[in-house]
Amino acid sequence: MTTLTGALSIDWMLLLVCAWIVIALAGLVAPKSFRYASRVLYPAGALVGLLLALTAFIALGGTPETMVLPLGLPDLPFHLRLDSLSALFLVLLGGSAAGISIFSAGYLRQAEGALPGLQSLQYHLFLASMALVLLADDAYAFMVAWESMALSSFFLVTSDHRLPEIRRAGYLYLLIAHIGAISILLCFGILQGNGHVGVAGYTFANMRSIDHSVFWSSAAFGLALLGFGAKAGLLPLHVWLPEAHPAAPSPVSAMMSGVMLKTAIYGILRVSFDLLHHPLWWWGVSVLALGLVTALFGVIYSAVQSDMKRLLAYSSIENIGLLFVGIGLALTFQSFGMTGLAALALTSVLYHCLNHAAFKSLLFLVTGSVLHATHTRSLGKLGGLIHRMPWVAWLGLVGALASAGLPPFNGFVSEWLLLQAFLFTPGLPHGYINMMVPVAAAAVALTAALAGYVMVKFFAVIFLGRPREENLAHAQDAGTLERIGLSWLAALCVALGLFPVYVIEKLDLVTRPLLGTGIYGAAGAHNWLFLAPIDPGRASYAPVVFLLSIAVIVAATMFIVHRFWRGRTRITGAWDCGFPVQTARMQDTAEGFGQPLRQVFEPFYRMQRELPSSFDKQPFYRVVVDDHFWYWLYLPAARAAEFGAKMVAFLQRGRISIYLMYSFITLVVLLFLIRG
Amino acid sequence: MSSAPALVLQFLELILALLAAPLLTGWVNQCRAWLGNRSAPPLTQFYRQLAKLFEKEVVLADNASSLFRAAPYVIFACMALASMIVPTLSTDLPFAPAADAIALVGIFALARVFAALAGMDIGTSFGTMGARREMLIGFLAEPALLMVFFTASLISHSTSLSTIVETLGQREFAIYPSLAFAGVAFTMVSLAENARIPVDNPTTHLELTMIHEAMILEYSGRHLALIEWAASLKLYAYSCLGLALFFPWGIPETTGPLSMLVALSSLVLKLAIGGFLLALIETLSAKLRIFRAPEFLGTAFMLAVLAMLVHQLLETAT
Amino acid sequence: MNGHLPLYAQVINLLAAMLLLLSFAMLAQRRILSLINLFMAQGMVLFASTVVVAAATGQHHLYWSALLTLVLKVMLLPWILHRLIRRLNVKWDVETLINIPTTMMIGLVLVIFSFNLALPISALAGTITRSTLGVALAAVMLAFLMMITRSKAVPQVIGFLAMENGLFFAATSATYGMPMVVELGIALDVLVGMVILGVFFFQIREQFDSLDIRHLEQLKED
Amino acid sequence: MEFLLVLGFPLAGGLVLAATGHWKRAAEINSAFSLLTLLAAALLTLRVIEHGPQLLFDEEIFIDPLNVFLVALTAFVGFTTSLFSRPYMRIEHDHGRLSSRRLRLYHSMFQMFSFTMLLALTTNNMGILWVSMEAATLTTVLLVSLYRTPASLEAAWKYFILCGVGIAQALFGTILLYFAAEKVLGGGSGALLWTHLDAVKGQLEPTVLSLAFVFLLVGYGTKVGLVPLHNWLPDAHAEGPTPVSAVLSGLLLNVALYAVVRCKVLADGALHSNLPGMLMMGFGLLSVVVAAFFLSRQKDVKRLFGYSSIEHMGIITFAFGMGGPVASFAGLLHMTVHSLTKSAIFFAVGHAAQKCGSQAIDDIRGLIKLSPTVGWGLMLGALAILGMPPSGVFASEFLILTTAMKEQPWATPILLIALGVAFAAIFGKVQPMVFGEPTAKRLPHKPAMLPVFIHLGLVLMLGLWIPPYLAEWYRQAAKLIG
Repeated sequence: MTTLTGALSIDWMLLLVCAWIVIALAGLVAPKSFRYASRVLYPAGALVGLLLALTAFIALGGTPETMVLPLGLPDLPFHLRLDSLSALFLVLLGGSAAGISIFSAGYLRQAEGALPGLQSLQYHLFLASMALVLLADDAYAFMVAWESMALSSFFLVTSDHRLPEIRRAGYLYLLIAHIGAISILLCFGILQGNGHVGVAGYTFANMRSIDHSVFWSSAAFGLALLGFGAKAGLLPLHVWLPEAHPAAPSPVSAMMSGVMLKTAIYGILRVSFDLLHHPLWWWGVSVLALGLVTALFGVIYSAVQSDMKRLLAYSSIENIGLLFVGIGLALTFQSFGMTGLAALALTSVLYHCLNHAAFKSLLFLVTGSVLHATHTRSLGKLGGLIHRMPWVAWLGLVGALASAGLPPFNGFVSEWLLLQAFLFTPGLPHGYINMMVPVAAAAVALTAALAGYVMVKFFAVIFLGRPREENLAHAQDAGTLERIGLSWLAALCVALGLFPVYVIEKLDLVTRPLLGTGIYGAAGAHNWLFLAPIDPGRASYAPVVFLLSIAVIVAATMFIVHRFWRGRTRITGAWDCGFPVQTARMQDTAEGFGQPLRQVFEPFYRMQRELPSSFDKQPFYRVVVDDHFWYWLYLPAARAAEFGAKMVAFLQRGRISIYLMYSFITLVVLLFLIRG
Repeated sequence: MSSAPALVLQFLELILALLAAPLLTGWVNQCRAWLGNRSAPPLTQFYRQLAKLFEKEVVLADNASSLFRAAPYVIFACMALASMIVPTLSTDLPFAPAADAIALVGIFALARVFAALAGMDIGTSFGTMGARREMLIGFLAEPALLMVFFTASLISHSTSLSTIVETLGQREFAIYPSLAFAGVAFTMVSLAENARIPVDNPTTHLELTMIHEAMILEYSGRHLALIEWAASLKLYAYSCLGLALFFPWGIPETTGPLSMLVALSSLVLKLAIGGFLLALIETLSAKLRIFRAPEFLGTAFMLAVLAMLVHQLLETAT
Repeated sequence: MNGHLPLYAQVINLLAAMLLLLSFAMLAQRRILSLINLFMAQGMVLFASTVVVAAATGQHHLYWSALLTLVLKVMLLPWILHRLIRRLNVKWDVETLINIPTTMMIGLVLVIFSFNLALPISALAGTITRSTLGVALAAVMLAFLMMITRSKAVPQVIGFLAMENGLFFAATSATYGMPMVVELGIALDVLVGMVILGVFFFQIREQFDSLDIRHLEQLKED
Repeated sequence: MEFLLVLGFPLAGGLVLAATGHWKRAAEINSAFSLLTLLAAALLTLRVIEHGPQLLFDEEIFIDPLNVFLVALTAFVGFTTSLFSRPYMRIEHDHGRLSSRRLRLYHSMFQMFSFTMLLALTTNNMGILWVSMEAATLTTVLLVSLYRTPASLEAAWKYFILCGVGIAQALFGTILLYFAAEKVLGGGSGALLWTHLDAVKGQLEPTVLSLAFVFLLVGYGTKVGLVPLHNWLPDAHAEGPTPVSAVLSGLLLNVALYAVVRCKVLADGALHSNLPGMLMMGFGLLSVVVAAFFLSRQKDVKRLFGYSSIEHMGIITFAFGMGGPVASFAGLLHMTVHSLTKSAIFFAVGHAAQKCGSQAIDDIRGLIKLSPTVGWGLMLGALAILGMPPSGVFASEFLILTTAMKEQPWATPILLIALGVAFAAIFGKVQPMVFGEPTAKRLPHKPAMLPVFIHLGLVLMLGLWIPPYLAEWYRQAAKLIG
């Protein structure tokens, strides 16, 4: 079972997690010292992250290794297990953590929010708990790690708790996370089966061994979907996400959006593919539908945001939606026994997890640097930063293109795989699903295209054009450590984009144990250069060739152009169309750029607009775009709770005779009951 | 990889595309002039234009970033690559596997994004307006195009263009209602994508209506030349694509000089007809208000999806 | 049923009936002084019944508890109560939240309910005094009802003590008395409770200058 | 003889402090007695660990796995509370809210209270159990009314009447129990010994026992604070001095629940139906839901946590009602961690209220600035009581919920909603108290936060590692409860 290297890797893993915990506690040594945190703790954390990623990478595809800790409940000590699935997500965690930690080492500033030592404590506990979530092999360990993750991230989100809206965001976040956690817990309650084994039934090993009835497995799946969906930001449980991400310090937002959301994906995969055996087709279809709605919702809303971090948060919702679409497809395929296609869909999901982790953390870190340079999150006050902060800008461009799903960057590959998976659905033996497929595919395509729109808005409004405010003139580019972090993530984006075959070879190690098959056989057999999931005749994509040919053509054109026409260039002011007064405020604002979408998708938004009349001395325009779900779901729920509270208040009107009457009636009623 | 002659052929196709594209644009303009009872410019007008532009000096706004300078080259490269991938003379292209239909859409998107970014780089209100409108059209046209490809690839069980064209071309003639839908959708998309009436007007510089032109307003000299050339390449690529998808006959997969001649002639013929039809459409229809454009493209999108549905309904049985 | 019962059993049944009657009387009683007297009378009945049971069954510790009853419930508590109302000079009549007839009706229903509740149990009682359990239960219930209906502190407390009486009656006549320890404990608790209540009355009075517990309705969920 | 000490020290303490309670060093004496009690309890625990269950004083005293840890817990929390009350009451005294006569009453009653609880826990005689419960009520009545404010008097009065009546029901239940027992065991004091009853519970008359159980449940349930018998609880918690609130919800509720459980064991044995379980589950669920909804309307912080005690008692009752090894285990664990956490919270709340000079939630703001230790103590305590891991509360709730999902699926949606509402309410009120900008000005005195962090530390430990013998007790007790 445990080969030498195998035995090593989980021990290493545990060691590294403990290292994170130690670093966390080390923060308490000098909680006020900011140099200590930024020069010692965070770099150390980054190093650990790197090692973690390496260890997990080695463990990828090895035989699953288990371990039991002397902690936990009496009959239920913490079980840890390192299999390919968790290894992959650990790679993701370690890789992003390395970049983000090193970035935060440079990012950390004096006198921002909580004490630096305390913040590092919470940050590293956050990392450690995420790692434990991925390693846990019994319900209790999983839940403990899961909730600790929520808790530590909550404290990070509210680290600048003086602002009420940040407190509100944290509150919303923790509340939804808690409700989700309870439903996950109930899901485990079902999965543990009839529990003749007592507490020992909570181990995943036991859960795997049990076959549930259709009803109970569906119930378990539903609860899991609810719980993990709440963490992932699946509709309609997404409202915390656009609140919490802007509230958190940027590295934390990067960590949450890049990695924490993926732990939810990990959870749903773990439950639906590992613990539950026989998915039903309608699970897949419902997940697919939910995912589509989420994706469209996310991208449509992110297009109209004017706060750069909210924009990214909504785009995270979109990506989560796409991930769930993939999961839904995989489930559907598997329920019809088409493991090959299920493998294709699942591969696209895993691939997209990696991609999103890379580019979304990159983008959030970019917003962090911009925030520090300009002290504003509002897109309306930015612009032209490419001249002031070229590093951030160009690295950000990589992230933006990747996030827009453009070749040859990584975002495109997973999108491509997903669409391929769609193209092969007609094989399904179920008419209605086949009818649904085109619509679904169309929605996915639309989402991808809109993502491009969003990313153009994001990048162009922040970095291009002319500065919309004077103070932007003395914005500083990111420091060295920050650059290292950003470059690391950008490099990941490019690498993931350029060598899909290699990545898929690794992903196969994950899909094979889960589904019994993988797509590498077809994908790689053709050629390491060409990615062909089914067979090269049907579909293929070669990013390297792609990039090379573009590069060659660009180079050739440049050469020719400069060779044959002496490239004279005159630098002058921009052409003002005969309109002399051109101020920076005349550029499109973020709102302006989103305006076409606001028109096209009007019914999707809840908008209040204040339009200036033509006689205004100081014309004023304001638009507020709200989330329908807030008014459809959350406020009613709150009102219902309020109503319930008002009702129960009648129990406590202060009159003692009434109280006595209560107990009297209770007594009489009970006596009646037992006589029956 | 494929054989040496195939590589040569690939190169030939590129050269052909580079040369033929301006001609196609010229031809369309000629037809439009004729149809509009104007005296037509010569067929080679576009070459002269390019030459002149290359000669001119570049007038660069003082706050232009390096992205602004790089964009034309990238766009041009994208279009060149696209026209390399689309099977025109032969389906046995060594570069074809590099990018299938989906990737092709990706290429167009990449070009569009760079154009839009460049448009917003200077920070004049025109550039940003153009970029915004371009993206607006793009985000509707792109999925529609994708859906068209999907229909085709559902028929041919493949997304690689060569395979699609082969299957479509080699099969005995049969009526595919789905393809009909897809064809209409494709036409609408390509009108929009190539900045043609009724969505955009390549010849206007009227502030309120222009889209593509507004976006590239700041470009001049060789940059402008590259962009114009890229635009014509795009038109060429789209036309070839449409022909390859919906009138695939005459594209051989063997590479012999004779079959080349056949292919070339048939291509020229088809392009001529296509160009004329395009001119016809442009002349007969009026430019839409900018906010009608989404509806136009939405229709295209719907048609494309409908095409897939029709395929599911009627043709999966066969 | 009384025909072929031994004398003392009949006596006990008689006393039980009296107890029930007294409870009803207390429920109906408006004047606070006579309420106390009724309570004293109840104590007497209790004492008597305990003695009879003790005599009948020769359980000697029952004599002790009878004595305890006499001292506590016939002498001490009434005395304390009398002093209290004199010291606090509460002369007013007892106001009830529900009017008396209704209360009586409810009380009647309660008695019936508790009787047939106790029926199966007393059927299998080892003791000769079968039906007393039902009576005791009824007494407890009636006392409870009285506590609910009274709006002043003192009557409420008397109701509380009456409930204690009912329990005590159940303990003695139905089960020939609890173990001595327990009874002592109970008695002690009652006494201490009384004392504390005495203290309380003064506190409440000096805070609200009235013993009307309707003043004690400030703590609530608004 | 450890046991004598366990009961003797608090009794002696009560008497001594009745004389000396107004001295300057009275608080220290109080703590000293509590410490001695704790040590005695520790010795007793060790003895039980070595020799197993104990029957003492011709079986009047019985110490088994079900109550030994409660004894230890009671002694421990009693001690920490005395530590906390030392500075707290001094400050109250300095603020002139308490005369030294009252302090004397407070100290002596504090000791008497722990005596009565320990007696109730250790006695084997259901009658004595009742007596000591009643005594506990009387002592706490005096403690609750300590301030002699109108509000405190009202609270104490309601407490007295409601619990007195409730306890009376319990007495009737006890009598019925005896009534049923004497036919099997014959009369005499043997018939009320729990061990004897437990031995013959199979032969006890079901009809009588069911009646008895109802009365006992209503009676002791009133002291547990089960809805709808709970009305005294929030008032008493809010108006009494904070140390009293801490022991009330930390210990007294436990003791009452312990009494209920003892009765349930007998009833279960006699009745061959699941009636007691069903009743307890019903009460538990009702309490959880109603308390959860109450929480969201609270304006007074101590009242808030009073209701949260009702909620948790409901959870525990539900767990015992479900029965089975896992659920009962969880219930016992939850009793332990709840009393630790809740008392810790009350300590923190007490300091907070003193710092801000008010118990109103709206007046308490930005504690974390005002006094970081208090702030963090309150925040962590609240999170722990809300079942955030890795606190022990989470461990027990985890077991209870998962078991419920298995045994009583119908109950889980209700629990889900109730827990969600409770979380929203409590956390929504605690967060602004701890975070944000303070309104009050710093007060000079430094809080005694040591007990808080000891408690929270223990709770954390119980979430991650339960000492083997404790676990063993839980298991045996769970087996006993069934």
